[in-house]
Amino acid sequence: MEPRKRSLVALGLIGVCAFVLTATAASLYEYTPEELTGPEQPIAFNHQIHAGAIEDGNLGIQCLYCHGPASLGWSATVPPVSTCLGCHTHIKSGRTEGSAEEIAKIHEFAAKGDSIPWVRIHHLPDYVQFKHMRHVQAGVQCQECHGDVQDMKRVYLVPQMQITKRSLFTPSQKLEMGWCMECHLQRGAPDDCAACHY
Amino acid sequence: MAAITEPVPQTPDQINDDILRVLEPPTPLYVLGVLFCATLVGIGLVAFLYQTYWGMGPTGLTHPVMWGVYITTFVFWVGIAHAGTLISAILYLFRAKWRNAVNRGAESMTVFAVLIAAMFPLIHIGRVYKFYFMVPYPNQRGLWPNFKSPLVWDLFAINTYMLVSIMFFFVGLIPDFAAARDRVRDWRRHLYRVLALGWRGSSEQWRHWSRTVLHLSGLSTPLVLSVHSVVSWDFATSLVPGWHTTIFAPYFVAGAIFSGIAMVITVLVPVRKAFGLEAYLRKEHFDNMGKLILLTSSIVGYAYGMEYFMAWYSANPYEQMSFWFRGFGYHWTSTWIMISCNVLSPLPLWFKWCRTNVAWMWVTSIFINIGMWFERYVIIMTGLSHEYDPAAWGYYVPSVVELTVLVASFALFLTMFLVFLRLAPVIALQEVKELWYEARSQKGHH
Amino acid sequence: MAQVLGILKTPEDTAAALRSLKEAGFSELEAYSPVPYHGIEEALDRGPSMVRLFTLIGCLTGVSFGYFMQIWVAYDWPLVIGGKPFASIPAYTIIGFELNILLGALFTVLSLMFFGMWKTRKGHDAYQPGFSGDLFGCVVSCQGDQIARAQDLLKRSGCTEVRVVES
Amino acid sequence: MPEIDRRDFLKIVGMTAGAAATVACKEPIHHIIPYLNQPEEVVPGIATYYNTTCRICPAACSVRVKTREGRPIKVDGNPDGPLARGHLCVRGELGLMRTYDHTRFKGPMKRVDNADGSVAHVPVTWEEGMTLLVESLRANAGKVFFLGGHQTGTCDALIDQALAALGSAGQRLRFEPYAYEALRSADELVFGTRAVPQFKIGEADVLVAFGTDFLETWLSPLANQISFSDARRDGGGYAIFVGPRLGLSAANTDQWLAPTPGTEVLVAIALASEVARRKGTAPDALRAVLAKYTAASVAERTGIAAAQLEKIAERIANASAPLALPPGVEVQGTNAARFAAAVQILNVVSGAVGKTLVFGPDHNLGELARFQDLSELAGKMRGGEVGVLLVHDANPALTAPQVGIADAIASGKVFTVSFASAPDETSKLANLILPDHTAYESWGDVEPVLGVKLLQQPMLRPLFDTRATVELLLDAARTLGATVPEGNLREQLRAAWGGQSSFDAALARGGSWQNVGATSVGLAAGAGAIDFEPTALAGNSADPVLVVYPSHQLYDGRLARVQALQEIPDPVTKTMWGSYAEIHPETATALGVELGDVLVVSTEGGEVEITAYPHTAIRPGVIAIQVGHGTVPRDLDAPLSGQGTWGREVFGVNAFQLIPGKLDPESGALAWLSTHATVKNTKVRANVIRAQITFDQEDRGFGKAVALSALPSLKPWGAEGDEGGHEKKGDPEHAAAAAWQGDAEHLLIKQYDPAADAGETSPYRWGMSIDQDACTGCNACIAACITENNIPVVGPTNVRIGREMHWMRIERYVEVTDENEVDVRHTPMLCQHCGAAPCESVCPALATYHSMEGLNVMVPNRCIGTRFCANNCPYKARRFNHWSYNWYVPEPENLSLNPDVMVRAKGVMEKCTFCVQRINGAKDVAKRENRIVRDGEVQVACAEACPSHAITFGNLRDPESAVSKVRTIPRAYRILEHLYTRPAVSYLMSVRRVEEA
Repeated sequence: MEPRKRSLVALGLIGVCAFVLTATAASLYEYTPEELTGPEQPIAFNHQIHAGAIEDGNLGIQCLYCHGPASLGWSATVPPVSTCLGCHTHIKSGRTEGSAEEIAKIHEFAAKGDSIPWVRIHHLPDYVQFKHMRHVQAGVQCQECHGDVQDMKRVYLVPQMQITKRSLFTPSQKLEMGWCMECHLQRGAPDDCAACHY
Repeated sequence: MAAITEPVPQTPDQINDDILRVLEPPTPLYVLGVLFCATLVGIGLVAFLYQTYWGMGPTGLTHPVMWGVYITTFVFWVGIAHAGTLISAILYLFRAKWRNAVNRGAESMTVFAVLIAAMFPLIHIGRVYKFYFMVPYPNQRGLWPNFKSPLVWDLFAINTYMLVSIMFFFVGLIPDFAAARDRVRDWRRHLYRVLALGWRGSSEQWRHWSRTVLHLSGLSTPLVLSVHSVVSWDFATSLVPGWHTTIFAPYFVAGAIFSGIAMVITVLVPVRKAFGLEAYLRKEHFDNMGKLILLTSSIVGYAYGMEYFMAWYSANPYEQMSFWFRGFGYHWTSTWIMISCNVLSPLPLWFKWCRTNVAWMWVTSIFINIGMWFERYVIIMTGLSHEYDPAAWGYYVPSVVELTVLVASFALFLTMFLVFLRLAPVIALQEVKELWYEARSQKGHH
Repeated sequence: MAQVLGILKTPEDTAAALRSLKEAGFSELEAYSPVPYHGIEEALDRGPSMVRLFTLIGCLTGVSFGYFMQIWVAYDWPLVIGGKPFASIPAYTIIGFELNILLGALFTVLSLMFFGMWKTRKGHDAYQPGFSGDLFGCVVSCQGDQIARAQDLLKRSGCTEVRVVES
Repeated sequence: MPEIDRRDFLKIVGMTAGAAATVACKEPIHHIIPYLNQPEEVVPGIATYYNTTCRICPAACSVRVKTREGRPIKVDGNPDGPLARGHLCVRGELGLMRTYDHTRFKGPMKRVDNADGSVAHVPVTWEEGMTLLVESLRANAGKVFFLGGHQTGTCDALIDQALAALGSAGQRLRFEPYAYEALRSADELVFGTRAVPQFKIGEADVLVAFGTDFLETWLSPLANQISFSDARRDGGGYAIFVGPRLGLSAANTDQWLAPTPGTEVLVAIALASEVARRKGTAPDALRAVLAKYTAASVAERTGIAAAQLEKIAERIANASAPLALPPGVEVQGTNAARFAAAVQILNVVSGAVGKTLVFGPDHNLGELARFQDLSELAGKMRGGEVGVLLVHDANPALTAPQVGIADAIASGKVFTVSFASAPDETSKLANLILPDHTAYESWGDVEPVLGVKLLQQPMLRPLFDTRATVELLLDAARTLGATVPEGNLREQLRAAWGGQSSFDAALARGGSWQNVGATSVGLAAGAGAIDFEPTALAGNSADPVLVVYPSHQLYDGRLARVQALQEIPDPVTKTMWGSYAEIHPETATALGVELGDVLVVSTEGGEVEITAYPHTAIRPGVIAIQVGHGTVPRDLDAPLSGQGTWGREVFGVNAFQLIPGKLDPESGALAWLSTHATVKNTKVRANVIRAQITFDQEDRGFGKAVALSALPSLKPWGAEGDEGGHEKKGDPEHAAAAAWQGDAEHLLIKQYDPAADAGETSPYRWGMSIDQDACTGCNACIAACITENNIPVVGPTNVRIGREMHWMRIERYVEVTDENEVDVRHTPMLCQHCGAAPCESVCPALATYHSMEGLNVMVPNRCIGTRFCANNCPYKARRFNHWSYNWYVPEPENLSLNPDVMVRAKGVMEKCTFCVQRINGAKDVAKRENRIVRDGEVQVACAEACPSHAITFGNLRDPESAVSKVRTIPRAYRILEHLYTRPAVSYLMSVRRVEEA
């Protein structure tokens, strides 16, 4: 082979290797919360202020105060507008800038009689039957799946990649089956298909 | 062999000329033929996409007949795929020298047929876009296929067969690609240069090559017998009356060889005529293939008889009902087409005149092809129509979509074969030459 | 190093030429032929091909991997299937067999590629296109005065043409 | 399955546009729509149950409705209720689909007559609609007529009040096609009262039904079925059916007499005579008439041998609690009242009165109109005596075409207002359509039986812009200046039910009920003078007799819009989507008719084109057609696109139009059985849509039976010397003989323990047992399964080639027997959850496997659709999604889907899961309480619905569970067990109550 050809081939090989390495690295990259933000919501609800630690000057409201059905029913649910108004009838403005406008939006929705069209973050396919109450009753903390929502200004799906034992070290993403199964196996939860798929 | 008065090639170079002539620029008729077949393939593709979009609704499949034309056609093409390996591997091991002329054509058919066959299970499944659930690859779900399932056996058998026959085919082609490389002067030279993999015909290369061919033959021989056995176990391991029999593996293998040889004849007769290859595809080849057809036809006919006998003799009411239905029920025509084509139509081949009459052989081979398709159709469809539960009996009528895909599979086969004719020598050059030198040296001795 | 090429018409002549060269003490011999010919191989006497060893390795790898994969998978996520044991060895024979064949064939072809193609990729300066047609070639690699001797021997062996190719 | 997003419904409570997915460049954005104000009792994801009343037929059973997030998704019997006892019939199970019907009226409409003569209905606002109504009422004061359905209780009274306020007091008919006029007149003739008494089927040890469809529509069919199964538990009871057709009720009796059609009355009176002679119980007044009709004297005319009648009479005479059921509509001729009187006389002489026939807690049908009244109404309409016709919950254009109401409306003399909530034949003619809520959307109460008052409460907010008719009439009256009670219907009901607290208590319970004491009745004075001579049938006596009979599933056609009911196979013919001309094969041969031939059947009433369906469950010389079919397509005026092609087709024919309008002079009832019909074969072939192509089980041991006399000697499965009916191992002689007869029973059966087929540590192995003797084949289980498991309707084109999706089917096998013994066996067939399941080992993707709890689990989302499992299932219990059936489910029908069960996509297999969602739900509860699931805590949908208690479900690992116990009784057997599939479902043999020779 001519030297020129040889160097071309070498360059090509280096390029391919670089691409593969970059792709692998990118897929394994762990984001920091600062880099992440979820979709824009109809009301800029700030979980940090409501659920953040009291020591940090936040309100420290328990998750189940608003998402109560998580311990009783299948879905954790977004609270009804009436729950918001429970406090915000009196609290018309908060500490952060623009909070008064956002709180006013709740009242607008309530006055119109409309529900708030929140954008969904955690979405499971239809063929998975996920029951919140079983998990809450088993003592799984909300944060184990949802991440530290109490520190989030705007909720996002916390990226989490897991190397699972069962699948020959193929990583699984959050809310994928391998991700669920890893925890199920560690805790001795059912590994029966019909526990979730029916 | 006195009856054979066909021309005999004079020099090895003439062999090159004769056979590589096929690779010359195509005639308009050839182009038209390829276009016609390709159009049919396109129509079949549209039918398949339509079916993929809507689900299996457009097919005629229903409860309880869940397998129909697609699986029939799958088994048919797997059967066709058997001739090539049989001729190239088994007859190679048995040193049946007459095979050399037909083996390239037969091997190419094997490869194309097995490629088409491998498509049919995918066309057939309800969610083709999820076919990878069958494949054992590490995945985040931690799920694996079911290795106890005959369908996974099938997946492995068919793919192994496909890969091994492609390798066998390709290894055999390497010296011929080199010959073509040294002869062809147009753009294809570059193609052949790559495909010949630097083949020079040095004795060192021939040494390894001969050993490789021997080993591939050795590996292919049990493989070819196993593949159709595994396909037959798709049926035999189930408990459907009419499927659940121990005779299925040998019965299917014999049927596969039967249909494979028939397809070789069906395809090579026109090629022989069109390209003037009478000197290479000689009457003794047809004579020998005729004998193979007789043998396998007898085995198949025996199996038919034995199925009915066992149904009667076992006194199993389900089997009895199933076979009664097969012979005289709703789809009786299919059964009788199968019997007349596969058992009756080859009977004249007991006479040498028929075996050495190319036209006769060709017509017989077409009957056999039809008969063997119907054999699989009868087994699948009648077995499923009348199973255990009388309340769940039902009928099956193939739909237009299914028949379109069936026709398209034949068109695809022809397309591939026609393209292959122009790209690679249809008769194995080096093997024919080997024969020539052998014949020459024998002449020299006497 | 130069290569002396003799072109012949028949495999018998080629084998004879090679034998005579060998008797004359030439060791770096090579022959080109359009067909494999036993006599040539015998004359060169190179022993059996390494391909056979790789076939064996491939087959053994295939069959053991086949069984291992199936049994491991059965216990990786144990599910009862049709009332059978998790690992049903008889049912696994088929895939074990198929992988045996597949890897055996793959190793065979790969070893052909290695021994037949890669290792012999050089030193074909004397190659003639006719060797894929009806010509046979007999090549002697030698130096100096041996060249003339080889030419002489080849001519005597019935070569229609004898050439020296410098490499 | 990604196509339909069930989970989104969950979160969207009360709103319809949930999955409003805006397609972004990558993934669709899913919205969560929370409640505005969350109702206190609702926890999303947890079902809430309410009691209400099913109002499909006049039987009005108390039901319990399961609601999720404000949508009712499943109806079952109210376990505390007086009639249903926790069970429900096939109609009731699917009654919700009338509410979710997407082709219902979306709001008020008025009729527009186009210039070209065509008629269309255009939407109007409620203001305009009300104005039109009020104007017409004002203009026709005193000439308002209200044509309604069966109605009792508060709503009934309120309608009367509104009519009175409009000056048209009493101008009202409560019309039902099955109105029991003959029975009421017969009671008047025999007992001097028009009451419809209680027939205590459950206490009768010998039951004689005279063409009575007591399991289909007659009086309270659900209660009848429950008590019928009570009477026949463990081989008890004996039933005889007299009538031309072996219908669903007849198929569950033990003996079938098919006298010459029209002479059934003679059988009744001759039986009375023979019983009276044996027991010496003939009242003096009846002595003369009874002496006239003996078994011998009627033998020739009825075609029933005297000896046979005497044998039956003997049986009745010896019975401790015999009961004869008065004729159903299919044998109701021009002598209907006298025929019913003959049956009541049989009850008198056999001693049933006061014992199994009890007056006092009567069926509350008293105000129901006679058919004659409807004819008179039509006359009045033609005569201009009616100005405004208000039609509510009645469809005379379909069910009474003879009287000409449709013509009268069409003549334009009468301003017709329809309150139908969905399009029907009558609303198609109406000038104004003011749609009512459906029963599950509205308040109401009903008193089906004296003393039983049931409340009806809305289960969901009205889906469309509809208004309660009662409120609307009161409003109209108020607008016209009349004084009517103030307040909405709920307030009216609260007042009528005695104030808030008793109203709330009744709501929680479903109503209030107390026992009404029996009253004694005596023989009426004129009873001896009744003439029992049968009347001749019209038409050419060489022609077959026309028998028109009620539909089990579609009732009178009011349920024809419920596609799931159209798709459930008829229990007798196993046909779907349409009606057929049923004839006996002998008659068919005589007429030169084959299966699928299109016949023209005509009488003086009318003419229909109908497909022939020969089968043996019918008397030769008879042609039978079911009513309820041939109704208007679901899309009335405006065809909706994308609903599949069957939305606009008519299935079957309206058999009502074949009935000539002859009346029974005594009772004013329509004479259903009154004529021969001429049959012409057009030789055109049509498709017969049927689920089963043969009723012969080829001795394959699917439906097994044991003679009553052999029952005591029957050994349980696996016992020493087990012979009777079970496998006959080690008997080569029998094996050889059986083999030559094609009998499957000689095949070897290996013993096994089904409870072993589960994980070693699992406390559960779920299993089921089905009592074929109790199973009537009524299809309630299938209907329950459909609603519970989101089973799609696939439509007639797919069903015709066998693609129905039902997870269970009822196989009907008819055994050829001597005499007229009835041996019809109903074998419910579903996934057997085999311990060694053939389906599992063939699946390449592991989409089906055996769970640690012994379930044969199907994971549709793992399925790739090779369909090998369905091929390899000997029970054929697996169903394949050939299309994306649920893509075609339109709003708001998708709201009826059960969110606990996934909606399957195209290309995947599905099958019975043993209601794994319910098992998991019960385990959730048990787990919280740290115990295992108790027996009876989890009930599969089919077992829950079954009115005959034929299905037992439970844990086989628990030796004390009901299912473990029932499996070991001698009648238990397993189907196809010689295949060694180790099924978890066992069957109990049906019992042939015959005297063995």
